[in-house]
Amino acid sequence: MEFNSFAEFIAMGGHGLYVWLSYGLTAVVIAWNVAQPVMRRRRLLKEQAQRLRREKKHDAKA
Amino acid sequence: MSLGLVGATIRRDLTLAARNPGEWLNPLMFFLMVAALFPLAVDPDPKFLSKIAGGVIWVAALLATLLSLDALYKADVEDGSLEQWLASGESLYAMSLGKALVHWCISGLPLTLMAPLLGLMLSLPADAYQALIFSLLVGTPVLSLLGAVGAALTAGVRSGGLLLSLLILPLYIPVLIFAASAVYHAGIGMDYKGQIGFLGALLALAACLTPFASAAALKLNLSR
Amino acid sequence: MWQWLKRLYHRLGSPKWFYEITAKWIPWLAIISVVGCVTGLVLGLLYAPADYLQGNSFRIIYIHVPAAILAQSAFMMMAIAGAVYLIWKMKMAAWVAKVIAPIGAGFCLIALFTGAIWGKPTWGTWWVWDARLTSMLLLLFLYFGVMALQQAMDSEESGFKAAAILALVGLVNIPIIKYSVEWWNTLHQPATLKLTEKPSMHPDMLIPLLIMIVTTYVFFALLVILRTRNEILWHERKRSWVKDILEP
Amino acid sequence: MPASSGQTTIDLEARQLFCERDDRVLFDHLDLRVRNGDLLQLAGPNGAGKTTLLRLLSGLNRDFDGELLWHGEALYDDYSGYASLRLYQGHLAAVKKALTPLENLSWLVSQWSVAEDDLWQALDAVELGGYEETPCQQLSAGQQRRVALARLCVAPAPLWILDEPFTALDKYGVTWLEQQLQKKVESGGAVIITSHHALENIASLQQLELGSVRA
Repeated sequence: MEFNSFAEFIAMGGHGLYVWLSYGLTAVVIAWNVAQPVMRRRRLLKEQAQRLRREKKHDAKA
Repeated sequence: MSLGLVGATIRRDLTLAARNPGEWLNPLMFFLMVAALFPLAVDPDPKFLSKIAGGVIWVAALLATLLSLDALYKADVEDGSLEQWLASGESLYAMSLGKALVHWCISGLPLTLMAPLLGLMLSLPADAYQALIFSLLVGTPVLSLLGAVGAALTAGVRSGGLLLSLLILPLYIPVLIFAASAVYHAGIGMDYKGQIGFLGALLALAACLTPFASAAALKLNLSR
Repeated sequence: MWQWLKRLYHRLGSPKWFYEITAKWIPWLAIISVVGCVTGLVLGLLYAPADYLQGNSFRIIYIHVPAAILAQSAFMMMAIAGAVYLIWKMKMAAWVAKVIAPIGAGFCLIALFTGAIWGKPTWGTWWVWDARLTSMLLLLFLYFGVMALQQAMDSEESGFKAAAILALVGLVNIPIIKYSVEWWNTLHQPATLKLTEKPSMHPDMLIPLLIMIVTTYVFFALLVILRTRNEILWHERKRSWVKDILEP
Repeated sequence: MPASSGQTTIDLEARQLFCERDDRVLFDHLDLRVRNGDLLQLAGPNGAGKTTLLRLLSGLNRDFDGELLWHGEALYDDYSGYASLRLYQGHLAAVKKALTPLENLSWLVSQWSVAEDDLWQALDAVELGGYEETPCQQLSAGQQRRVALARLCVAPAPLWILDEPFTALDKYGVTWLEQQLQKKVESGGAVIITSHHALENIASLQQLELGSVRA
């Protein structure tokens, strides 16, 4: 283990800002990369299921 | 007299350029104006200018080329000429090469001829003129060839001009780097054969490969 | 062997097969990504020794380098998928190429951000025209170009084709751009302190880096699969097998 | 006028053509054959795929399933050979406004070798005599179209594929074009045409109704 305390780990020998800023920005991009397809999938499934239901109703009437 | 479709198209495009000189003169004016902006905006000191002259002229040449590229295929797509090329069964490879040649004749060649004038305005060192001419002579055909691919890709897009610049500028970087460096090195009395050689290699590569991409891109505009 | 390849090709070309098989892969890929990421970061952030020149700021390497490597190979994969689409008209390939572009651009952005941030303690300034950063910036422009072109076309199909052609032209250009930028860089800035490229790295530093690189590829595969599955759902929405998924 | 078109055998065949655009099936299981003396009119409502079919038959668009044969062999095996025997006129005229009718016509036929005298005669035949060297921007839309149609008189292609050629033509132009079509099929050439214009007075007329297949 390179660091003796948690505070030392956060400080990163004075370079904490740069290290954590990098990791933070990366986490944001990664999170967006994961969330985007998951949300799109949910929306797609919902929309298409709705469309199917609509079409069924339409067919039943006709 | 039959020139074949490729020859006839080159002749037709040159005739068109002669009838509408604005189309190729405006980018040249732009070339001149962009170069005039640098002393005004940065520093008119001749010592400073002579250092950046080569780079400025090349950046201006690159932008002026982009301006004239947008029109390269647009009219042909819109009026049905492109359809007729494909219907003729002649090689689209040769056709793309021919179109790039025409583009160079009305953009790269006049730029090259005008460049010494800009060199004077920007106090280009006397030793650098030869390098400037050579680099433009070898480099601007590469710009036309690569640009023709972008023009073919965006010919059917409504506001294609801006998109074209976005696509093509990153691809122009190697030409810019080597050409500007050739002029700079000639200015400080160093050898610049290596850079010109690299530009020549780029030209050979572009002349062989880009017509394939242009031809494929042109076919895209027809499948609508 | 040839028969097997042919069968694989046909299967890959079938959206339904891809959709069903990847459903089984997703949990595994996700687990490997998380485990690899945690291991790599714990080793890299806690156990790797500090760099003798750069101190602890070098720990940015564990995201910067994997992101940069991935951004470049993603472009290559995108161009290859595009070529497969152009040559064999395999729709799956077009969808894969389409979904790679934003992911690759995302990793490119990560590499640029982290490179700039890393530059501050190392060079004392946020941005230096370092050869690697510069060619990464140009790669980002290429990604933007491909995405913009794809969206600008009237029909989705010609968008795919145009983007594939541009990606191939870009692929040929990437080594030329890299070479010219490196040459230009050595000309203008001899002997600057480079961000990466150590003559020899201590194994304690190197192993977490290798773990992170492999993990990034796995994670990339996961992202591509997730997005491709959405493309499949959208494009095949009118087929019966998708309808069965929608209302079991 | 080249009357030689009678000597060339025309045999264009489509088998089981299937084409879809934007998830909509335009046609399916479509068979057709065009031989010397045929006049095939494609009919159907807007958006039925007439232009698409014409482009497939011309070899401009290769995005379809099925077979397209010229003399029994795949059309693309010798596309340039086919292209030199087939004249395609889309609804775009490919006429440049800054050029004269003579220059435009000379470009339009540049894939064949045509003597300049013939070009003058052709322009005369479409009533553009005296306008040969006036820039096309000074001509009307109908006159510009006639520049493109003038090549029907000079191009040595036995097979014509024409997309809405009657558009923008005046009464005289319509009669002239009808005559040309008639002459073409009588001399052993063949024509495939999309048009809403009635062509009943040409004996060998066949009609193909598109738009009956829907997804």
